[in-house]
Amino acid sequence: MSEITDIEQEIVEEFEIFDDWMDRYNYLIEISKDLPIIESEYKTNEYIIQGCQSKVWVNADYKDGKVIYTADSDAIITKGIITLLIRVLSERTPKEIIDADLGFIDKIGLRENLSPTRANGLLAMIKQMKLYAIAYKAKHGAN
Amino acid sequence: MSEITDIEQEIVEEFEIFDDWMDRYNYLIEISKDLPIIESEYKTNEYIIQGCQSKVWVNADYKDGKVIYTADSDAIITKGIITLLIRVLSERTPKEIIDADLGFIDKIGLRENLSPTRANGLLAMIKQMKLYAIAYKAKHGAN
Amino acid sequence: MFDLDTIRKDFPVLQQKVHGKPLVYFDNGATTQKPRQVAQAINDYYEKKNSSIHRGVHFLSSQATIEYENARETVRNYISARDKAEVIFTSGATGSLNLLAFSFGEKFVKEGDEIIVTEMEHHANIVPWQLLCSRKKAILKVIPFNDTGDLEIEKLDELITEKTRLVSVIHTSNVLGTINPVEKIIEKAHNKNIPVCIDAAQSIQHMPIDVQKLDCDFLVFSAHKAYGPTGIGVFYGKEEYLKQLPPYQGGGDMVDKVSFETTTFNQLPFKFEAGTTNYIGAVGMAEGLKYIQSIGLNNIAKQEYELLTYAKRKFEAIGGITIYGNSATKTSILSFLIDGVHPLDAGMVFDKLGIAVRTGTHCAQPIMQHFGVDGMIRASLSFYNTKEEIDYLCRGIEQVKMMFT
Amino acid sequence: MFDLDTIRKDFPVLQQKVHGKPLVYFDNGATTQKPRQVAQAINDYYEKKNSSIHRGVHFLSSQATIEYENARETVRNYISARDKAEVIFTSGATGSLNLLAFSFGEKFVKEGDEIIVTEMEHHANIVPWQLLCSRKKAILKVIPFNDTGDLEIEKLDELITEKTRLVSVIHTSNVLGTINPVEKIIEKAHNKNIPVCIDAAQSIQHMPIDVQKLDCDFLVFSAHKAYGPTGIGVFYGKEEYLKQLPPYQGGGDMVDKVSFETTTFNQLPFKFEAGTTNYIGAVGMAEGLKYIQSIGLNNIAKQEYELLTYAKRKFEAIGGITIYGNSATKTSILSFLIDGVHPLDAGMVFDKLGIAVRTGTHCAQPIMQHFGVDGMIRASLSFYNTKEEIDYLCRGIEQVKMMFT
Ligand SMILES: Cc1ncc(COP(=O)(O)O)c(C=O)c1O
Ligand SMILES: Cc1ncc(COP(=O)(O)O)c(C=O)c1O
Repeated sequence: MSEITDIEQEIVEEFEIFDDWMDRYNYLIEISKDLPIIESEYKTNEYIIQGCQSKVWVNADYKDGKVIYTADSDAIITKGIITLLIRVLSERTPKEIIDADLGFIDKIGLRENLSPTRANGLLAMIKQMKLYAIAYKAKHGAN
Repeated sequence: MSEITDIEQEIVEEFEIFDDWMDRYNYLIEISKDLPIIESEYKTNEYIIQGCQSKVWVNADYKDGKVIYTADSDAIITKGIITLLIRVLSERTPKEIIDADLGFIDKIGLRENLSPTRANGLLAMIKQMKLYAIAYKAKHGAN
Repeated sequence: MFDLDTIRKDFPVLQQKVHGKPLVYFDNGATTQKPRQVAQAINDYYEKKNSSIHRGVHFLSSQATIEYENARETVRNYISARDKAEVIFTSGATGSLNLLAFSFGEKFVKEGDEIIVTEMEHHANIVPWQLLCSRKKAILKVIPFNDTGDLEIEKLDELITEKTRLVSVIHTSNVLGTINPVEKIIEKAHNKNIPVCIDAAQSIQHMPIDVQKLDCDFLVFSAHKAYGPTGIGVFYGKEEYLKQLPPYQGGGDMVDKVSFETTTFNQLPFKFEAGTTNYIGAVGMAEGLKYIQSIGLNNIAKQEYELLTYAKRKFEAIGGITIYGNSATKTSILSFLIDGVHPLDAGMVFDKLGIAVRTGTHCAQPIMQHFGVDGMIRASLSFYNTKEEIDYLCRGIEQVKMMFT
Repeated sequence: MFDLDTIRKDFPVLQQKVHGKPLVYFDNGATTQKPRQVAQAINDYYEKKNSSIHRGVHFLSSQATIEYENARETVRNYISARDKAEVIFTSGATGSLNLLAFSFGEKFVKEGDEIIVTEMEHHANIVPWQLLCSRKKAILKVIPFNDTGDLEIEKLDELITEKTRLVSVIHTSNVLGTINPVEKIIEKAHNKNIPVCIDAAQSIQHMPIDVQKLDCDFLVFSAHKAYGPTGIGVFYGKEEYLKQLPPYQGGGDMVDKVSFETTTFNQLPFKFEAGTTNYIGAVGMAEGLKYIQSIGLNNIAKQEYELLTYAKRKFEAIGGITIYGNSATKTSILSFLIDGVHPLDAGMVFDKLGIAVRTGTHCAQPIMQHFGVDGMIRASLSFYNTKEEIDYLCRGIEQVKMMFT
């Protein structure tokens, strides 16, 4: 499997062909259909991410030394963004996930979504995904 | 005795010859010596005027239908200003005092002292002097 | 004469592009833009006049004091208060409501007492009362509203009991737009000798308010929603009440004599203005209110009503839009959902089209709970908005529908 | 490099005439003047960027949020706080101290408990505690100062008891200029596990402050005394304490979930920032702090020390002047009386000479009581003042002496 940075680069290139925000959003809507959906038993308040205008649930399993994410959201663009995050971070070792700097978010123009507004939870999502990795690392001594 | 407005006019003319603030203040310092001083028994907190940076005491007696003011202050310019007020208002009927609009204060450049700052109590002084007149009017049915 | 072109020139911020598109600013309920006159007054102050007020004998300080007190007079005149001493400058509507909840609570509210608000309050008129109630073991009661967005004020008769100490109601809902019948509420409450506070944060900029005619006992609003600066607002109270209320914050200027043994407080309005006040904010606020007066509140109300009617008609024509708040008496606020579309998705698309609308719960979660929704899209219009801007929003809605449904 | 000419050009307000005389602004303790950069940042905001923060997804709102949070970061950096969440924006130092007195009081102070302040506090650090003490039946205790103007901090050992809950002290006296040995006070209090609040309203603009090195638990100051705008200030608290304190004001943005049954609060720092904050004020404040940093606090301290020394020498040469506050460690504040002259008389003459000094009790009546005087004249100097201005003040003093003695 390619490095995280390779996947990030791939995404950046995919986005470069859009010269318009509507195309980018349409693309996010399109890929939102690929999101590995969280099992419905986890769609509870316990798995919800705070600080979003949309509801976002994220879960993480651990298999063969790698973290596998599933998620869902009631807003479609948010779903598309999580799909990107999962494409980059899922099936990685905890260490890879913890170390990822996710510069692609900035490059594809979603940077303002990283601001600490309460409107969208991108920052909170990333934090939660990293927390899972940290937890698994601690639990399994994995790297 | 001349009208209140005549005395006011007199004061305005006296002040016109000064083209400099220091002269005006020197004049106020000079006339402060003419202030009819309040009896020491009245120099108590009861007779003090609130809202001044300097202490001001004012008393009013009533004789032959007229109000006679005495006063004192620990600041000299303030004393000079009261001296002017007394020159205009003392030995008048309550009605004359109540009706006086004291436009001369503005004309001699002391207007800013009329602002509701807490620094100087010119406004409070005038209010207190008028209150005495109102009280005597009520008490003696004078006019 | 209402001349839109001239007016829009007064608002430089409106003349910009966002994401390459001309800005369409429909977030006036959150904060209005400021006319040049306001920014200029503030700038002048900083560049030519700045000085702390009230305590200085020097020229700049006494000028500043005069301007500050003139600003107070402008507010007094704007709301037709009886006396300047009844106008307290605060940090904003929220600050005012917290002042009231604390000071009124300390004086008049004890265990088991009741405060009444409405189901359509902004959080600013809920949480301070909840904090008070939890401190004093008092009870918060709620006048409900119906699905049209009108208060069921007949319920007030049952809600008021011997334990009721205060009724505090929103004048105009920041979500539903409803203009509540505060006159009737005041009448009902006064019949039982209960004072009433009006949250005028969303009405002061839209319609003439005369506190003496209304006979409300307290009234609050923010400058920044009335074409003025941030960080300043007003707490109006009838003198008879203000005299009885204990101070809220302690500090400079609100005291008379201070010693470690006893401290006495200054007279009104200063008793409630602790510390260095936002005197430049007050001057900016006055400038904003004067700007409103120069256009005329009746002209404003008329223009905004026209925009509202136009937008509603256009929304109906599009179809598939649910408007929340359909009172017969409402201001130019349109909260809505596009059927099947999450408000955040819509908001993100609108944003890229240069349209500033607000999405979310609008600091009024009980309204969301009432309608069983997680959030709404809100377009709140000002007199400086245009029908063309509404057309553009409608095209945006069509696009959103295409993308998400 | 400290270049006075360049610096003074940044302050347009200084370049004016008052009563026909060039303005000499010596009232910096009350409020400082603002550099162009601050007025410009505020103006830019109103003309190009204004939008309410935190709750919007649209461009202007998210830009505004970013700028607001950047301002918080600027403050964090300026005081070397560990985390941005420890920096709360308030309406000013007074607002901050009232927040602390209320929230800390609710959580930690009960009947019979004690709070310690000093005899040289500004009213802002007295009255909130008096209000708390009278509500909770707690006791306010006082560290005295000697006639030189130095705290008798050895007395602190006796003052601290098992009932002491907090020590709140002024860092630098706004009257005496004394820079108090807060490190020692903090050490003594911490030895007994008592938290300490520092009122930095008169130090933040004069000397570097590192809250982590100081290890103070709370710190407050106002922007308007630090070359920033009015209506905004800072309440710093260690996260471990802020987490425990209940909210002060209720309203928008400080909540998480709101219903009439239960309301939960937002995380730090938002828990303490109710309502629409003064976001434009925050940006202006950051600009003011950056201006200070661009000159350098060490340069400022050096320059101001030179002015102070020069003025003291000149005052001595004139004679017949009593300076109050002669600590070996003091900032550029000179409170004095001209023997035999009422401070108001002197102040009125200075005013007509274009000199802005403050007269009165300077919101510190206990200091007046200590020295048995009704008021003082205060010249508080900033780095932008000049020796020529001090010479001019001294000529004014000579004139006053001639007129009144
Ligand atoms: C030492 C001190 N503390 C607190 C304050 C209060 O500051 P503000 O009036 O800006 O709230 C001041 C200034 O007036 C002060 O000098
Ligand atoms: C109805 C209503 N009340 C109170 C407020 C609170 O105003 P502010 O946030 O300016 O304190 C608002 C605005 O947010 C509002 O719309």
